[in-house]
Amino acid sequence: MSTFTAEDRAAMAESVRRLLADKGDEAALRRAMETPSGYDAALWAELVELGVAGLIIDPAYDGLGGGPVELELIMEEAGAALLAAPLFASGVMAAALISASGDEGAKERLLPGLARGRIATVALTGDAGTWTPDGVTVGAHSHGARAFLDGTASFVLHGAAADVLLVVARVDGGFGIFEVAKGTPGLEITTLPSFDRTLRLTKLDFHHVPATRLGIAGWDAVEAMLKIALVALAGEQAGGARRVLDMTVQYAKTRIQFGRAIGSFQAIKHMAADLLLEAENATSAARHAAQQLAGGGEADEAVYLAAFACADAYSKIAADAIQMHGGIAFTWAHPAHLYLRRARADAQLLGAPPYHRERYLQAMGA
Amino acid sequence: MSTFTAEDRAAMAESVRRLLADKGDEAALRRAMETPSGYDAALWAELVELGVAGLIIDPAYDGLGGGPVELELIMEEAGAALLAAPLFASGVMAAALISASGDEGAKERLLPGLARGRIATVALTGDAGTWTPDGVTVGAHSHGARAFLDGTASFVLHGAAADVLLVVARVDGGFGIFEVAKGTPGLEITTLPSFDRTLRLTKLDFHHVPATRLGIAGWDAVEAMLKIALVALAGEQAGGARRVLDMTVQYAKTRIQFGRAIGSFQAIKHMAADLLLEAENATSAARHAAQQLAGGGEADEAVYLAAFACADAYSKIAADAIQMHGGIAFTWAHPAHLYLRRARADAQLLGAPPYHRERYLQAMGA
Amino acid sequence: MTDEELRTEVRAWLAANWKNDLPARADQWTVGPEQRAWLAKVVEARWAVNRWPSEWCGRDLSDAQAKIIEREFAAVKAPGAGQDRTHLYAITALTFGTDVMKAALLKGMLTGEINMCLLYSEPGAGSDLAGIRTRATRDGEEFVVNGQKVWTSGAATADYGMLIARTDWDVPKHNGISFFFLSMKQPGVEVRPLRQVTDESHFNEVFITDARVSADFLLGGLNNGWRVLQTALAYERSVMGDGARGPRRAGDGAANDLVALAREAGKLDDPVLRQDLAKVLSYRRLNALNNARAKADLAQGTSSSIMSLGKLAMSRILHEEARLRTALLGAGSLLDGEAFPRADDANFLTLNAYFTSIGGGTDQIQRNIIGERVLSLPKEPEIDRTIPFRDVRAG
Amino acid sequence: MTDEELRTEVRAWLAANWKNDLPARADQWTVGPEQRAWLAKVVEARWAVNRWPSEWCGRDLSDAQAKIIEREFAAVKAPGAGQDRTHLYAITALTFGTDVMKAALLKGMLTGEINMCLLYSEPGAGSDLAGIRTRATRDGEEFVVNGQKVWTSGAATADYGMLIARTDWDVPKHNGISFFFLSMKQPGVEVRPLRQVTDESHFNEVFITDARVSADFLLGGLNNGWRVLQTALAYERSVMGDGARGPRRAGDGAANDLVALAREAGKLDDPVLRQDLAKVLSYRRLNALNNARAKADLAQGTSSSIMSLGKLAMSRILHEEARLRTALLGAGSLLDGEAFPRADDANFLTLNAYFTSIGGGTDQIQRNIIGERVLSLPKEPEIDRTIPFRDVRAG
Repeated sequence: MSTFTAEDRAAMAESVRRLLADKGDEAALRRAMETPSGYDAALWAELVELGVAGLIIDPAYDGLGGGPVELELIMEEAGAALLAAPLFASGVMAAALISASGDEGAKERLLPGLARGRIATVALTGDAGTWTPDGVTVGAHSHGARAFLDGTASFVLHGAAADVLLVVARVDGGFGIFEVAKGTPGLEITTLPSFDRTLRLTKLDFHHVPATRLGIAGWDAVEAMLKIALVALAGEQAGGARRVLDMTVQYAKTRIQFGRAIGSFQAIKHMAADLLLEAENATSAARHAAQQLAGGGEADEAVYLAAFACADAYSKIAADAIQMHGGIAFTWAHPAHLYLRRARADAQLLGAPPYHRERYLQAMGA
Repeated sequence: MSTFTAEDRAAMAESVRRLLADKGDEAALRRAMETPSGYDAALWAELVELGVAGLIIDPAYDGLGGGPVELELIMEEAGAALLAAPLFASGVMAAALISASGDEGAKERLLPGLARGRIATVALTGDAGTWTPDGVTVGAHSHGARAFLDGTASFVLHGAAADVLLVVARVDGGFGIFEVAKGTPGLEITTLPSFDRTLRLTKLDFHHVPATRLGIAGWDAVEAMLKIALVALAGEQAGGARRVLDMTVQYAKTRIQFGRAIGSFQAIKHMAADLLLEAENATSAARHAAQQLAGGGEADEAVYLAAFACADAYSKIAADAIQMHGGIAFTWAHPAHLYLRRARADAQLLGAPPYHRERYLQAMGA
Repeated sequence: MTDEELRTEVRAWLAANWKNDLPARADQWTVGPEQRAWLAKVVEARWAVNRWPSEWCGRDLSDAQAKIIEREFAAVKAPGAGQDRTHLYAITALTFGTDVMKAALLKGMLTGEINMCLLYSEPGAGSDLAGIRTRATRDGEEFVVNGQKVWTSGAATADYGMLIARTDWDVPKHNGISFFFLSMKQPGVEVRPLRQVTDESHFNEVFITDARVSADFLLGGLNNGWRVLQTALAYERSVMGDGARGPRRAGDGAANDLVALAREAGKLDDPVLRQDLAKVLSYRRLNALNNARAKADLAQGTSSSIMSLGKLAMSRILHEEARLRTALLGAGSLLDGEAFPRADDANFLTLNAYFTSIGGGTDQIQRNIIGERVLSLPKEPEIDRTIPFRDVRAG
Repeated sequence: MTDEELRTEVRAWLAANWKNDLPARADQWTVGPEQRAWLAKVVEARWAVNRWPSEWCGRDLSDAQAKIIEREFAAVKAPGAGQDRTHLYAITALTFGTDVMKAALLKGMLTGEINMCLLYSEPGAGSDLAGIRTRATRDGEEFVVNGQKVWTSGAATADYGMLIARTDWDVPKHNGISFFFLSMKQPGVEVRPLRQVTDESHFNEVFITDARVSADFLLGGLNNGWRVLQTALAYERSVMGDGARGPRRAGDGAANDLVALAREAGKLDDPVLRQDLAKVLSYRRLNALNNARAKADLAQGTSSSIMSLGKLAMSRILHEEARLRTALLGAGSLLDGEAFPRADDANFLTLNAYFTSIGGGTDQIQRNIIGERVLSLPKEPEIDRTIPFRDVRAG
């Protein structure tokens, strides 16, 4: 259980907000996204300094011991600033998967490093990009006392930058989680061109790659990781949606056409009102999912609701934001399209809205 | 083939429009819908006089020999005026089904009467209301030289008023069309309460009802009837959509709030613009389907497109029309809800939009 | 008096007087004789309006002490306390009424002897409420009222109506309106039920012809009615929860009900309808989450901006739910009435959803309010705001 | 000359001169030397602008006779005829230009020697084109121009630009604008490519600093530019078809392409996506049917009201098609670039759809136009229409 107080949470969010405003602004983001790694190592170091990389890692392993509620709040800030960094890949997905693995040795071996900013990532789905058991196209088999991986994983975030790869693979009719170090022979890493240029997606080809299995963890651990990752993603979406809406409303107050601020026209004003409802929905859904997951009870319904509600809200708000800006947002130099690209990416990572809607119904027994 | 010229068509549409404006206005409609039969016999007689009841009946059987193009045009007028009459049941569905049956004796026996205003209707679907082979829940079996019907047909238009019932029934693993006269023993007719109070829906229960099969016609004839009926319905929807939009635009020009016509506000103006596009779409789709069907070639794609495009357009326009009127349209006395009720009914009769979308894709090989 | 003494006193009084045997109310507009008798007791014992001055049935208590009393009443399910927070009409009367009027009406309102209604909207003044054309003309110590009001609930049983009427036509529209308590029980007031699109009649038209109202029953002073109205509307918003009705039968369990409907209709495994089902269920859930978050965020009281968002959300919920119900029923939605309750629910909701999307400010007006009050977007130029009302276009 | 004689003459000329061997044009903004040589021949032989007076390269022919010539050119695929219907710039010059200007430029425009561009929009004047702030100040027989234009296609290769600039700041905004042909090949004109959201650069910004234009190159008279512009825009609408681009690769066969994409993606049997597929295909089909019906209804020429509807329809088509392509690809839409052409198509369309929904009048402006011009709904009060432009708010 998280020991954060409301004040702790607010203070941490405020620190991250200030840091990102200071060193993670649009100009910094555009510089970072043009580099091979896709992120600013100095900014990442400062985030690590604030504890963000180990936010959900147990204090026993040098983390802050935060839970879904703290994570969601920080991800709102990251989403608002379109943070390009391995936070989601390493600090969320990898940290959550290792923590859920139940392998004490692996936790001791890996988590303190992650908390200090070492980068790990999770390879889960194949080319189908479904983040479901069906989608896994890496297989593990034993050869004497060792395990070896063969197959393909795709849509792996920051695969090229990661020191440690956590690979979900089929084994003995089920699934296992395997640790593979960077540079292991037989592992081929290809960076994929991404529409959201602030993301770094890679494809991993495994040719008889030696790997270490994490305990006996199987799909349950993956599912646990996916839930906290979905909450984090929902937070990022809620934060991004809010920020791009704020930008748009601000523009509508200052842009004059026909002698009036365009926000005085109902066409713009009414779009803004509808989008505010979407933004509030997203924030409510993300925070509620975090609370439910933190509560330790049955959180599926809340998590899947957040997954599709936040994706839909962010996609709609980012798309309408360009329309409301008009021509200025049709230029590369304007930030609105960066939000649209991120919204569109976030709506596919870990599964698309129709899939989450299906699971939402199933979670409520329908 | 229809021998109507463009002038003939325009003149006929004009006659029907005038008659309906004169004797089928809102007050007349409201009177008619409160009567048991649901229609004004005197108005029906005048429509028959104009030839509308026999519009698509071959001149050899005292009809006007019109085709889908003429029918669609007249149905636009009927839809605009929310005509409550057995035109669709008798003049379209029954006339088309008898014509498609290939049974010369039946045509000679029945069609001249229909052209003169005698009322027939078609019983096709059971309680599921699908208007598909699956939905038929009446079965025919032979007893000596005679056929007998058992089972249920529902959503039958004007079943209580009809002199002749044309019943689609399962027979020998296929389907047949059977003629049953009003009052035949074993036939039980129940009038169903209808949300669109200008409709008369009935349920027919058959208990060993003697019936006459029309030739050897099977589902092909039903399908041919359904296509022309869908075109007629599309015309009704396009006409209704156009009229309720016109009413709404007119109101928006004259209703003053905040010292301005409400149509000067973008909220209303932009809704009207969007709805105009929907209305134009509906008109184009309905007329195109009529032309394709009249052309005698492969019309499925055009017919199914019209079926869902007109249903969706009419439903949206009628629904938004109430919103645009505001409080006045929340009263029983205002006609807007009559259009919404009709739009909602038309969107279910002969199948709902999702079904037609499916068939549209299938028609284009997808 | 300490909190403990107060609690003891009210508990003792309730123990001695409250039998918890009131019959259910016949409808929401009238109060039956048993209720009136009880309320009279509550008012007599000064439990009804504890924050008010003793001069007007109150006890001059602090909010904290008043809440102690309300909690004790609530604990035993006794009605009648806390009317200083909930009785819209009495609050308005207390705040803006003359002493003559308060003496005549206040107690009766609290005891339910006097029933009230609202005479605000007019056929020509819906979205633009300040455009009212009902006129009140001074005639000695009285005003003579002529005009037509609409969308009035409870007019048939009301004794008085809170009326806005125009008293000056030569000033801009907001500046020439006055606020009255008009007696409904006089010859010049004719109430006609208004048949709604749903074929119900919950509202009335009220035709006012040379009706009279004493100048003592003018609230807040001459031509100050717009300000009185704004205050009364704010009370109303803070008092009334979301009154949106779902289907006639579905009650509160809308989620379960929709799933049950889908199952009954054999559509629970239709992938297309499942997507729609998830969307509609999510709209309702998200609105509940928004409301919960807003309540948690706000230390005290309610914010009209949140209410505005909730109302817009509710419009979408109801219209989309109506569409889903229709789609689930398919051709079954063609039917209607008691014999086809599922169809009747879908049909009723299809029409009654407009009660929310039009009534109490259309969705379009709500979007203006959200845009301007919540997002601080600039207002549109208002061409009729500064000119004499006499010169404003009507239609 | 009879129709037959004319037909014989043009056929003979084409037979003698047209080799049908022109290379393809490098891009849409420039005309290569082979094309120019051919166009020069056409102009010389007076086939380019047959309806125009003989004084200006024409033959004073009726529309019917001009069409005979155009049909003959079309029959052998020879370009260059009918420029009196299609050459926006030349038509504008002929209609509004001074004789000096026409003598200097007309022939060169027709032969492709002189390339043109449009200098209309400004960063501060998008939806509100009459709000331009580029100024042209009289200086003897010339005007001195300062300002910034944007969204200019072909500016880098253009010799002249059709420019609107403000020449009077003390009258209402529509009354102080003048229309010029500005030479782009002068020191005060700087063209910078504008990087679009799609990472292409089809447009430019044009910075104008003390550029000069002769008073002879003023069209339609001083301060009459708004009227000239309206005429030029109407020509433009009637000349240009719908220029909306679909995905980079899909070309015209959009329906087949969407179905093929669904099949490739293994989603052609997904019932939810099939519904969306049918909707998107229907939007495109319905728009085509509307256009066909409009053409059949109209005896002659085109109507801008139909164009307005078509543009609004096209916005929906493109945005919805982009969404469908994204949904069909699922996570595959995260990828991009030449190696992932299906993703690249979906991504490009997602962004480029705004070219239609924003460019040439946003959807919001189009809805105003449809509401006002087609449905005759009243205009909004325009607060800046009658005041001196100097006093109009900008931002």
